[in-house]
Amino acid sequence: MSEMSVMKALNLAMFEEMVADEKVICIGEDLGKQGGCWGTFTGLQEKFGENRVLEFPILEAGYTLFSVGAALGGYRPIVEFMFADFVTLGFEGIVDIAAKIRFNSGGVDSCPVTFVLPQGGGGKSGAHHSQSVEAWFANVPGLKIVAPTTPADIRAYYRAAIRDDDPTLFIYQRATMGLTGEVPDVLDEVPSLAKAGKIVKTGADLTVVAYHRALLNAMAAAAQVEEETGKTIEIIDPRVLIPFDKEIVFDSVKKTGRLMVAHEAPERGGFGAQILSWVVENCMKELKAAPVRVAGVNSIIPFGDLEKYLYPSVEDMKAGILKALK
Amino acid sequence: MSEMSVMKALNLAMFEEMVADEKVICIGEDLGKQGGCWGTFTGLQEKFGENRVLEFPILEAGYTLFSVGAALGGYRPIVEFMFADFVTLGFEGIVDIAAKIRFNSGGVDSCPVTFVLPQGGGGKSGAHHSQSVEAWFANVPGLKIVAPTTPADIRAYYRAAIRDDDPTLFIYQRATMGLTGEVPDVLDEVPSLAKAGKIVKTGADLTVVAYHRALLNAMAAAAQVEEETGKTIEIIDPRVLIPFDKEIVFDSVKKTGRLMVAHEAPERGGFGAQILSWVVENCMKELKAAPVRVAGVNSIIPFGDLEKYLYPSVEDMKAGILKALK
Amino acid sequence: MNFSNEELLEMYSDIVKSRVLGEKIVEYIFSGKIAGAIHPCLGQEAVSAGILTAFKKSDIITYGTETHRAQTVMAHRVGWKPFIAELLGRTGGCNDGISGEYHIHDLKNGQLPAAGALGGTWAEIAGFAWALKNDGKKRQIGFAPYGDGAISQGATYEAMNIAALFKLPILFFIENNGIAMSTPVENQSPLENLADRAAAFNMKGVTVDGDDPVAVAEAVLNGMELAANNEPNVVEVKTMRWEGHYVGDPQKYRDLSYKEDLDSICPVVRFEKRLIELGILDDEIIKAVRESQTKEIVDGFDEGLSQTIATKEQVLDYNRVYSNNAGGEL
Amino acid sequence: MNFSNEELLEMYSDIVKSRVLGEKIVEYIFSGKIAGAIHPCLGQEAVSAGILTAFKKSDIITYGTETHRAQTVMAHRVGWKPFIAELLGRTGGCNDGISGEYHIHDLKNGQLPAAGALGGTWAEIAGFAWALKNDGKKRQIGFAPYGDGAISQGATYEAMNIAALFKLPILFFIENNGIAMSTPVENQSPLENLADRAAAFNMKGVTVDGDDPVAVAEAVLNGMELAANNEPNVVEVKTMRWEGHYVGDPQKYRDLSYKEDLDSICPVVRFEKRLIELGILDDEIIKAVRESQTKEIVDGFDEGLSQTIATKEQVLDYNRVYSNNAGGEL
Ligand SMILES: Cc1ncc(C[n+]2csc(CCOP(=O)(O)OP(=O)(O)O)c2C)c(N)n1
Ligand SMILES: Cc1ncc(C[n+]2csc(CCOP(=O)(O)OP(=O)(O)O)c2C)c(N)n1
Ligand SMILES: [Mg+2]
Ligand SMILES: [Mg+2]
Repeated sequence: MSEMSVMKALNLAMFEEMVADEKVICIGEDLGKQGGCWGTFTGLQEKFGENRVLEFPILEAGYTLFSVGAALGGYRPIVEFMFADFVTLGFEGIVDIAAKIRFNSGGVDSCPVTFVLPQGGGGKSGAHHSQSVEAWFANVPGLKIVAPTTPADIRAYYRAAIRDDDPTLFIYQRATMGLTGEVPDVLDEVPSLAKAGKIVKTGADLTVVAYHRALLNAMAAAAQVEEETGKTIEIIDPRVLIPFDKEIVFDSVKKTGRLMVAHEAPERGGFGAQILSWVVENCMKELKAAPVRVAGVNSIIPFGDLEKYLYPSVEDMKAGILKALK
Repeated sequence: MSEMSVMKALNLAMFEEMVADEKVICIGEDLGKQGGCWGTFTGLQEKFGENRVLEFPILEAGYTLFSVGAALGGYRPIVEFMFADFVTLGFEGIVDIAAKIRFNSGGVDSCPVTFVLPQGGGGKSGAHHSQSVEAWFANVPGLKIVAPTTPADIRAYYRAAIRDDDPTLFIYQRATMGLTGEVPDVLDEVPSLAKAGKIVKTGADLTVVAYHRALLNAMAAAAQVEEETGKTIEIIDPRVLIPFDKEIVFDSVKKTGRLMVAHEAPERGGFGAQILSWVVENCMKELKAAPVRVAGVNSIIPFGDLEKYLYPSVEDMKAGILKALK
Repeated sequence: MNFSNEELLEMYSDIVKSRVLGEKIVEYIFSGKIAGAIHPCLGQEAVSAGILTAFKKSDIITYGTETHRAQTVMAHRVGWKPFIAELLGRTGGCNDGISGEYHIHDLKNGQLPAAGALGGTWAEIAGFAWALKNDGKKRQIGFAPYGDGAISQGATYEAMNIAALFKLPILFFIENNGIAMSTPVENQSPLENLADRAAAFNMKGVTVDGDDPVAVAEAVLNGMELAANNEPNVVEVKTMRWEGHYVGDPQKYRDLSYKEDLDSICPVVRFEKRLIELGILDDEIIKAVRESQTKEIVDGFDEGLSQTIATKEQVLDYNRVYSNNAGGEL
Repeated sequence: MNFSNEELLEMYSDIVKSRVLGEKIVEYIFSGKIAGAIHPCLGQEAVSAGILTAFKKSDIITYGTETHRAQTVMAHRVGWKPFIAELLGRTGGCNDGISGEYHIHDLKNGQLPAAGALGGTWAEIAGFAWALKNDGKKRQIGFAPYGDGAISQGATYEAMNIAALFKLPILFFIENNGIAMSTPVENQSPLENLADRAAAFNMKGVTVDGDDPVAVAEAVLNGMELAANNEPNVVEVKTMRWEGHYVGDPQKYRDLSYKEDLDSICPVVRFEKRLIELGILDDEIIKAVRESQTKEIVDGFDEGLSQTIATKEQVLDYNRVYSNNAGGEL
């Protein structure tokens, strides 16, 4: 075990997979001497060479499509969008091309590309550098969406995403880049993307499902509420959104009878609605109260410190928990 | 009143708005002599000239962005994507640019562009010509999504979308292009996009919310179930998805105690989850059973007749209604 | 002209085959046996014949897509019967008749996935060409064709930029038939010769007569050779679309007077005359070629039509969508 | 050189102003008074000075965005105080300090919306230029600048294609500082002169020394004149970025030996020498200009910092997002 930041965990995961499989390549902007805009590629080009860490011009549409071609040619590309927001430019390559490769090949050719999307607030850089994008892709069959939070999970699930033979969006929260945590020195087994849900904390009175910064805020809020009310709250980090680990959530809700879902993306049309729907469809009888969503404001993200008004705070989480407990 | 097809209603709406406001312009491929791929632009360039019906090269990204610039220059562009699927290429222009114009201008400049998206199955043209796209945009604040079904509603709400000062996706189902219905000769008032829900049919035992082809199939299925069971089903066509007319749905569910939501887009991550969530959050006490969603299969759309296996049929709707009634 | 008489005769055979295939597609669509809007190649047969000749003559292996009018090249790649069956939506198709001609895909035969949405495949093929080069596969290249309309898409420039920067073995091929759906090429691009775009990427570009299969074959062979030496380049061929955009298109947007004397612009007739002048072809061979090509294609259609259509279970097969159990339910 | 002594002195004043603004931005970022990653213009001051000179000298009205290093031009458009306040996130900013410098937008002053995502604004400005032309507004044009990196995006070619086809009054301006974040221009484009891309659209393109404000001004004036005659065209200026991509960037990816003798490559020093040679400038004026420009900018920062920051209510104002009550809840 060693203490490690999210940034280092991202770097380690790529390093390990590049060692394990020489077909793993990296594609994106400024991946060479700069080691990527976030430093997460530090040392990789030096170690593995320019033919494994490919520095591209600023043409996200082009290199998204390029990555699919390279995948068909036997490679396993990791494609970084510097900010998740810029995936708008890769939308055709991901949604129309990558997601449909396997189907149109009759199940013969897979498309093992990992699209890396550093997303969300915290950088104070406004409307084009702070969005959360998971729901934009959640209605596109053929894709998988991986969204871990802690350094250890990031390391493990990033490796899992790279290894997975299907096109996968690996989404992490940029604001938590400096978050540290214990990470095992060796990962005994790279996990499957199936059944990836994790009970972060057990509890009896409410099930909270949250990821990324919303998970951290929900944990802080839950601690306060437990302290103040004596109720206990079960917190689940799904870690993977598609395929979603429904059973772990259903089991928990069947126990607690209550649900709160939280994420940083805007509430309307967010992935929380899908989680809530699954729970209601399957645990209606056990639900003691209406489930609650806590999410971002349905608005555009302002520049600078003002962004804080858009994202759900610890207080918002607390209010949501109290509402769900009613 | 006259009997009119969806195709003619689309044409009429544009014609009327182009007469009413000389700043309304059309942008897209093959809009000139061909009158658009679907014939919906027939006669418009002849009548209004090449400076109001602009025929573009095949560069969806470019003309999406162009339309925003023209809007800032005082125009009110209608932008057709030949197939809704191709909006992947306009994603940046719509999501990053159009949706954020007003906010970043401090609420000064609007962006009155209507993006027209003929979507869904029926054309048998496979994976890139048959998708339903509303959920891809539902988590993007700043956009409105209009999705009427009948010729009369298409005429009225297309006009409303064009008139609306904000960027609006006008989505219709390509397979229903030939659907006919009574359309008033003169539209006394162009409706607002707010509170657009319509009770297509009243009933006491179940509320069905559906749009596009799913609405037509749900209506057919409801008739069968009513016949067979003696129960009555209330059917609501939201007509506009954002802003969603929640009250009309809540009122209905509070009366019937049951809900089914249906659309043609894949179930997972579809807009139905959002509708279901709103209802559960607000009508939990009144719900007598778990709400049900009936939607497209979470898979890729095959070519030719095989596409039928992907979309919810009348039988699927019937099964859903019976389940919701349990 | 560097082609032997045998090669010229095979080229002739291929141009006739393209013509017959085009005619049969029209026929089978009108009789309701083919679904979807298929784009006929009539008038553009010399392009496919030239490409096929180049592919056969060269030792360079190509991986690529085709334009949606180069069905003859698709069929050559994936096999005639699997191609026709796919076109007909039958289980004998190269993808069980499920993906369709729009999405023809058969990697082992060099057929990279065709896309219904225009604009993306050049960059996709660039990625594949990069893989070929990186694997040290000599004399294997990417073949990236598009029409005069499709190349308006921004990603095609991005693909050329990538190819030039990484010196990829790739041939960009522009089948300029003067029109995109209803839009004349003058309204797509402000260039006399579309191959001139190559200069914006410091690449070579040539434009040749696309109604002359020999000129097409020579240009493609040259382009393939350059590509095999990691010199990406552009070949444009100029031809003419006779039919509508899709079968049944009334073409109201277009002056149709050219239809009055198709023979005078027909690439098949023109090539016939040339080969007759050269003493390689006579009426008897003409008849025989037409008959044998027709038979092969009609037999293919008959065989295709005798096959089953995929079942619901085949269409909704989980393994067709995801590679492993971690996909979520269909 | 078609500039009067007064014009040259004003050009000098503008180059100094750009320098001071760049220095102050660095200073205020390090002292924590400016949020976000702002891109300093140090080394590229002649570009902004040249643009400003052209704008002031011509009777042609421009509507455009700026590159993210041309803060001086943004400030000139929207007004210095509103610009600085926006940069500082204060309510006196041109968008109440809510949109930020990344998204500066002030239509009435010709400032079209700046985008954080690179690639889209050229096509957006083309749409605006079309509106100008269609409205019969003579001598009004779109001004569309981008860096050497941003022009790799496919939509920039699409924009040029649109402009050429519709003969739009638009000047495409490439501020080539040799680098995009950490990527040298050679790894972005395989062209010696990026203006050569214009030929792919049958447009004129010129490349000039971007460290000479006079050359920049002349090229921009010419390009504006062409644009005003509905001849879209490209002007490239070559300059050099001194600082990192953003303030605080350690630039480990780059040979920093040029920093040892900045004076030898400094566009301000070079212009000073030239004007001294011409007898227009002396040490006294140099000092006076520097002082007055510094004062104006520092006063602007002081005034900005004295203003309030937008409230939650202002940020979450429904009317800032939607134009009418049909938007759904925030
Ligand atoms: C992204 C996208 N936009 C539009 C279309 C519709 N479309 C299909 S073919 C075509 C015309 C293509 O013209 P060209 O490239 O010249 O090929 P041709 O049909 O002439 O062979 C169009 C507009 C599409 N398939 N994809
Ligand atoms: C779509 C998109 N991709 C990447 C970025 C990140 N980014 C911001 S500026 C920049 C470099 C731009 O280089 P250039 O155009 O040469 O301008 P310069 O910074 O040199 O002035 C990059 C990669 C972005 N903002 N948008
Ligand atoms: Mg064409
Ligand atoms: Mg640069």
